[in-house]
Amino acid sequence: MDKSFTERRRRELLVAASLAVAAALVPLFVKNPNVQNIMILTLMFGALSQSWNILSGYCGQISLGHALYFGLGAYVTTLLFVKFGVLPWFGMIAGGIFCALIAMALGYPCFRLGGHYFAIATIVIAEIGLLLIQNWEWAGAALGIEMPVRGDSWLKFQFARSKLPYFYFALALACVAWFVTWWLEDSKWGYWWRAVKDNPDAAQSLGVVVFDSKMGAAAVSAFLVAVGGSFYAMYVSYIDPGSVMGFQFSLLMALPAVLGGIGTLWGPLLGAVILIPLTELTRSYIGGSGRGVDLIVYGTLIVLIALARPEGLIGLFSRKGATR
Amino acid sequence: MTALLETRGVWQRFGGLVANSDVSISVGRGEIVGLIGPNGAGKSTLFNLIAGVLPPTQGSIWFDGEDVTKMPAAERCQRGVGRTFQVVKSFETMSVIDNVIVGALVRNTVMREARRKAHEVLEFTGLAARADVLASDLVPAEKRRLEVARALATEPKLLLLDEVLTGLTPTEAQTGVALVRKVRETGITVLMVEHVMEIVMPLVDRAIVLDLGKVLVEGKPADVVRDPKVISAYLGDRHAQSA
Amino acid sequence: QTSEVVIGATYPLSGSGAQVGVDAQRAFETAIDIINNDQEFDLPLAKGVGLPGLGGAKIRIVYADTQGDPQKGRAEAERLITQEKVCAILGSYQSAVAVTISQICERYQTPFMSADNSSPSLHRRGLKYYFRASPHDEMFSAGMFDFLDAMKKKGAKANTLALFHEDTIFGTDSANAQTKLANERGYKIVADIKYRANSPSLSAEVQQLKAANADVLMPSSYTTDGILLVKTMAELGYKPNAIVAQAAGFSEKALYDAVGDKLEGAITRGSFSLDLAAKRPMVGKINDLFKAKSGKDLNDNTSRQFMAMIIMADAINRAKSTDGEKIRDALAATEMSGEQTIMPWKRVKFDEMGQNNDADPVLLQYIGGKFVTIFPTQAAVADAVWPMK
Amino acid sequence: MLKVHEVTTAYQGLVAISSVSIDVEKGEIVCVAGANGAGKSTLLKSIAGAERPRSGTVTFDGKRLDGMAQHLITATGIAYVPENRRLFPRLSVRDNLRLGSYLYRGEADREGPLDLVFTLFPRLSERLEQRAETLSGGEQQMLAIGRALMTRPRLLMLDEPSQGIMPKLVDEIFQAVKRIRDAGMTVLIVEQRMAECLEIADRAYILQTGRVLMQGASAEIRGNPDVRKAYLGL
Amino acid sequence: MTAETIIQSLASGLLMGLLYGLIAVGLALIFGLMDVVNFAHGEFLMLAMYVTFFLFTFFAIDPLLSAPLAAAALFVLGAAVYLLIVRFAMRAKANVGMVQIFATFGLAIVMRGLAQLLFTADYRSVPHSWLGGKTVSVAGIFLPQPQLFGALVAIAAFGGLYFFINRTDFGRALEATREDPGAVALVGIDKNRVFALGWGIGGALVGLAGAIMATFFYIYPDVGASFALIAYVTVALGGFGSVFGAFAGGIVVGLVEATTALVLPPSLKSVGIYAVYLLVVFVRPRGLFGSM
Ligand SMILES: Nc1ncnc2c1ncn2[C@@H]1O[C@H](COP(=O)(O)OP(=O)(O)OP(=O)(O)O)[C@@H](O)[C@H]1O
Ligand SMILES: Nc1ncnc2c1ncn2[C@@H]1O[C@H](COP(=O)(O)OP(=O)(O)OP(=O)(O)O)[C@@H](O)[C@H]1O
Ligand SMILES: [Mg+2]
Ligand SMILES: [Mg+2]
Repeated sequence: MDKSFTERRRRELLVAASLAVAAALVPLFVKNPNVQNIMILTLMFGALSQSWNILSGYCGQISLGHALYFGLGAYVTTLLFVKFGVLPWFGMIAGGIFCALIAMALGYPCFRLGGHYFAIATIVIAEIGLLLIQNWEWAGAALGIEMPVRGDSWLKFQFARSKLPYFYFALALACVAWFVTWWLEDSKWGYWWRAVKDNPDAAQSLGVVVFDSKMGAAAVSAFLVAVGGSFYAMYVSYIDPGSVMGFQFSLLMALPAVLGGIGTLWGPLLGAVILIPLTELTRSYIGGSGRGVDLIVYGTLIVLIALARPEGLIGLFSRKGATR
Repeated sequence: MTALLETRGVWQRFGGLVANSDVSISVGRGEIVGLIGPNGAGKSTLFNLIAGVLPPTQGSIWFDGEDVTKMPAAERCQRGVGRTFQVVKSFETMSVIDNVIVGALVRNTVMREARRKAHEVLEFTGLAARADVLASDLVPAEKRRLEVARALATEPKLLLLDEVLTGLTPTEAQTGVALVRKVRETGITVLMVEHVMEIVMPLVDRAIVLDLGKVLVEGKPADVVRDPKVISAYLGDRHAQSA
Repeated sequence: QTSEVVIGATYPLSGSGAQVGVDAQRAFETAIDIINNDQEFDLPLAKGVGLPGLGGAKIRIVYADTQGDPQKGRAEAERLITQEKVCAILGSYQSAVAVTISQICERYQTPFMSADNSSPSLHRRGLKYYFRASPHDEMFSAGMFDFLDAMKKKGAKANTLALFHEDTIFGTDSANAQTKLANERGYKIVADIKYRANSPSLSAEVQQLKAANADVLMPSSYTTDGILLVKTMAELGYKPNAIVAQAAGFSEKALYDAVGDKLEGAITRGSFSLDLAAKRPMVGKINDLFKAKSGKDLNDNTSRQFMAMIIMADAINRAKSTDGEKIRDALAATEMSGEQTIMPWKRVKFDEMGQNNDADPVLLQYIGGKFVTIFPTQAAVADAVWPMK
Repeated sequence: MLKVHEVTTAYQGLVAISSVSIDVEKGEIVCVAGANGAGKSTLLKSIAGAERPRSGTVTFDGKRLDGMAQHLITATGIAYVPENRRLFPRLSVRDNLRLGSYLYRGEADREGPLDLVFTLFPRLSERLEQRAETLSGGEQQMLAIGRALMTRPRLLMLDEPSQGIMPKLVDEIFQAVKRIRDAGMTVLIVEQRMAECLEIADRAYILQTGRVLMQGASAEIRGNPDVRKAYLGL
Repeated sequence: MTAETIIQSLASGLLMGLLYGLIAVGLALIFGLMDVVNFAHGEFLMLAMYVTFFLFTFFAIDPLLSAPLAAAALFVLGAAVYLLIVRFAMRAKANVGMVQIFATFGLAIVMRGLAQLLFTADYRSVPHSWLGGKTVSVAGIFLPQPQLFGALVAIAAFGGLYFFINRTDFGRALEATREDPGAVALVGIDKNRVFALGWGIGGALVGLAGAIMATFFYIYPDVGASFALIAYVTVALGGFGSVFGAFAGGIVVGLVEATTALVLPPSLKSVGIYAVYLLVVFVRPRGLFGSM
């Protein structure tokens, strides 16, 4: 039955696997820590954007407050470790589950809202989260919290100089996010989400439980983003409210998906691969002038990409990909 | 055996406007029933009430021996109410096959099954050749056919068709009529709204005429078209002559 | 022999802290000018060209933009160390960014000197490669309370305090230190107002200050909020008895350009005072050099940035190497007298945590359009006007 | 009055009509018919400027229309009622109609066309404050035609106006079309209900898979046995 | 807490609220009435403040007099941004809103960079304007003149916009274009002209706001960020599609902000605003007066 479809799915999986293997080999040849850092960030943002894409791209609920889950993931992991000695591996799972629950609790009232009302609600909820943590002494308030650094350890996922463990973790995270998307794309949920996005009334008449769909998407999305936040906390080993929960972060999470192709399987990764090196390189190589030239270059490129390919850069590869 | 669908004294008000007033109809299993009436008589509104888009202001709706008045739309679909929208609501960014798969998922939890079912329905409705086209690229007549295909994919007991055979040449309309007959042969009950008498009358077992939100007349198609009330409210003089 | 020694500087060069970062660039350039060229100052390395310890090698500085983000600061520090091969890093204005930069420096055994971060927690983390020549908030606050004690002794009215601080690390640390000192020394805090940095409006906050009507208003704010605070106070008819500010915005020219007329008599703590030029002419000359580049006088931040570069260069020179560990040891052995700086400090000598405890702050009062030093007595050139006009 | 010469229009490379030529003279009612997907709507879109022809020319009163922006074509006096109506769903009936007269908004006389609309479709005058999206299907069709008439067109182009209209009203609409013509307008109409349409039309074209299959006076077309079989279902 | 404190809070809150309204009114047009997202709204405000600042510094034109000039400059900017950027962003087949967000987000970054390049990162302000620093005091309640004047301008701007949208054909055309930009050509409307004009007017209104802000606020390349979020919340709280809503939204935001600071630490005062927004939309999903 429908051979071409099964074949395409298999091909996607194959391409992804080859890309993952190729990516895994890169750091064996590229040893420059700065480049490795850029690769780690690219993978991290690719994974985050892929997760954001599940709720906002597939299910059509545009969230501009995902920094909340990122920040909470980072905070849960760090606090559990610093205050209770819980290993980050468990903290990560705890953060993910916590955020999935929060996402559903927030979804309960918020999913009644449409369009911009929803988007702005997500922004202000994330801002409230930020302000509360910023004023919460026990959690470090504005001072943030530093992960005590005690030498290399897999158990604590801490490595002083080597970036390889972080790289492979980020790669794994990106692969998981991609695979989850791929898997869900051809599942009941995937179809439900896209139906809800395109036309909720019609979806309902076809037996789609719109509310449950949104809740499911929010939970998966928040879980993965929270894991990303945990990773960030371990990688940078210092977090403060502004740098993990700021509004800018929510935008940065959405940006790769939008530029690459929102609601597509490959868009977020493609967007991240182009955008993150661009961000880092413009800042590193022209930001030092202190005259704002890096901002001008970076901003102009965003505008140009958004306008040249409003459906996303994925459109350069296939028409089908752009519209799926 | 009880009727498949029954509305009991259903009212629907929009502010001051009464779109349905005290509508009680029943549709038996295996019937094809035509719901006709002037523009704005409240036919689509009644469909919305049956499908669960809105709760009626008053009255109750019974489906398959159960009071479904308060049941949400998605659940009614699971119970076996399939419907099309007069103003088509395709999933525009999805392909035709994906549109139908959404419907097929109601009864098929395994993806492969759902996909197979969707292909089957596309064959049945003659859309197979357009399976991989984006819904937004369909012309209106095809979109209406897609509405039917999606609803059929949910394997309904009752199919509500809201003007799906409009905009067809007489020849094409005959294909549509044949399709509806085939649908009934598979055991599905049909309640359809249609304004083209040449299509409706030969097709339906029974016709219900709504006017100003009320049931005006109900009966055999041949009788209904001769009813002077129907002629003056709905059919107009030309049909009076031909009837 | 190396002919060039590369030092990194990590600052916000875009975003809301950009102005400080850009001014810092001018301060470092001034310092490098003095080091790399033969100049007649009684500063280490001024005379002669370059670093004699390294065969006259000249210093080159590489700037990196942190955008005020800890993660970016960290990445930039690592890039500077591994790619630009800097042998030391100076930074970084925001304390949060200093946290991550100093971590990276620790990992790469590269000395990091906080030029202008004042959070006391920074040097207490057991880092080997962390140094700070200038005072931290507790020292600054202690200086402010010493001054208040002295005023009280003279019979001035200074019993009740109103704290007004932003919700960042800087504001929180400053307020914590002030609260502690006030309790220890018997002052009453009648208002402790924590506000959100860069708020669009401060009316509600000012109203509470006005209602509290403390003897001394103690703001810890950056320039933006400082301007808005003073304007809002004027609009709501609140004239405090005295202002004793935790520098930051209150040592910036921009603030006085905007609202100087409303600040006659305001007092701020500082680590720098142009009055020193009278005693130490070099200070005036260096200020002229800086002014030629930036169009501004040296202030609290730029003077500390300038000194950070001098101290770091001096250590590298003594280490006779660009090896991180050797520089660190040289820094740890630093012993520079106050006269060899442009600051009112007693001397530069780091404790085992890398903090210089002999960097005494001063208190300055804004009078007749400029700052005059009013405390401590040995540095003062005038008596404090109290209450302010 | 309207001359369509050898027009070819394609969607993403797929040719929908190729080398179609038709003429409409002032004061005529011209009917275009054909099976689903024959290209009838595409023809109207190409004239109205909603799609840009790949080749060929469209002239209206000697003025070239092809390549002109759609709103300017409307301003030359062509009103187009598309298949999907394109009302402004959340605006009231009144506002939808008023927008029809946007082109001559400075002028005092905006009532003339409105009277015509209300005479043709009295139902609309009862629904003035209702949002267009809540109108029944038939009411929406009336509003779409009404809005087009408000632009005071010289040529009115209707794409399947009888779709979703009750039988009694279908006749009324066709009668209205006749009256619209009698009020001095020219009408180009695409219809599936050829029988009714040919009754009022002066001439007709039949399209098949993007080409003109047949053209002629209404009576002539109606008499053609192939047409009777394929399109009139007789 | 004395009665005076409360009254002063309410008065300050009301004035500040009207000022938020003035900042939001341009956004209410672009975002609320045209349903086009402009993420560079804060940067428009920043630019207007710089225009006012430079006119004051170099030509000694008081902000009150230069307000029309700032409005004109921003009119041109608004129209240009539509014609050069947003128009193309709207061509996206799906997710138009997101594409607009990021095109204008990119624009915002460019504008900040340009401001830093051209005007430097220094903090500026207009020190001695006619109204700056002046205040009216009634029975111990202080009402700053810049805010008072801003409140008047806000009321006038809202009145003007209300009339413009609800009583003119252009207003109706604007609504129709938002509903279905593809369909307005059917009645002879050029959607690009309507939108460009709408953006221009939206820009001009921000220009007015910027001129007044310049009399009492500091100016630097990132200043817009402080106001952008409040402006979005104001428009959404009032409800999209309603001019009156944005007006009411501004007042509510101002009052809530001022009163929150009476009960919570001032650093949490925006939590009050956000909470009120959430409460309102949970009860009324279209904001206070929204139609869309
Ligand atoms: N949401 C609503 N708000 C207000 N009035 C409504 C709403 N929905 C429908 N109506 C009105 O209710 C009446 C019945 O509408 P309905 O769509 O049911 O008619 P219909 O019988 O399907 O007509 P048609 O054959 O033209 O489709 C109409 O007058 C319509 O304007
Ligand atoms: N937007 C579109 N994108 C792609 N193809 C299209 C589009 N619109 C129409 N087509 C194709 O162009 C051809 C002609 O379509 P058109 O709508 O002109 O036919 P029609 O004669 O009006 O049919 P109908 O009777 O269904 O209205 C069809 O094959 C159709 O598939
Ligand atoms: Mg209907
Ligand atoms: Mg057609």
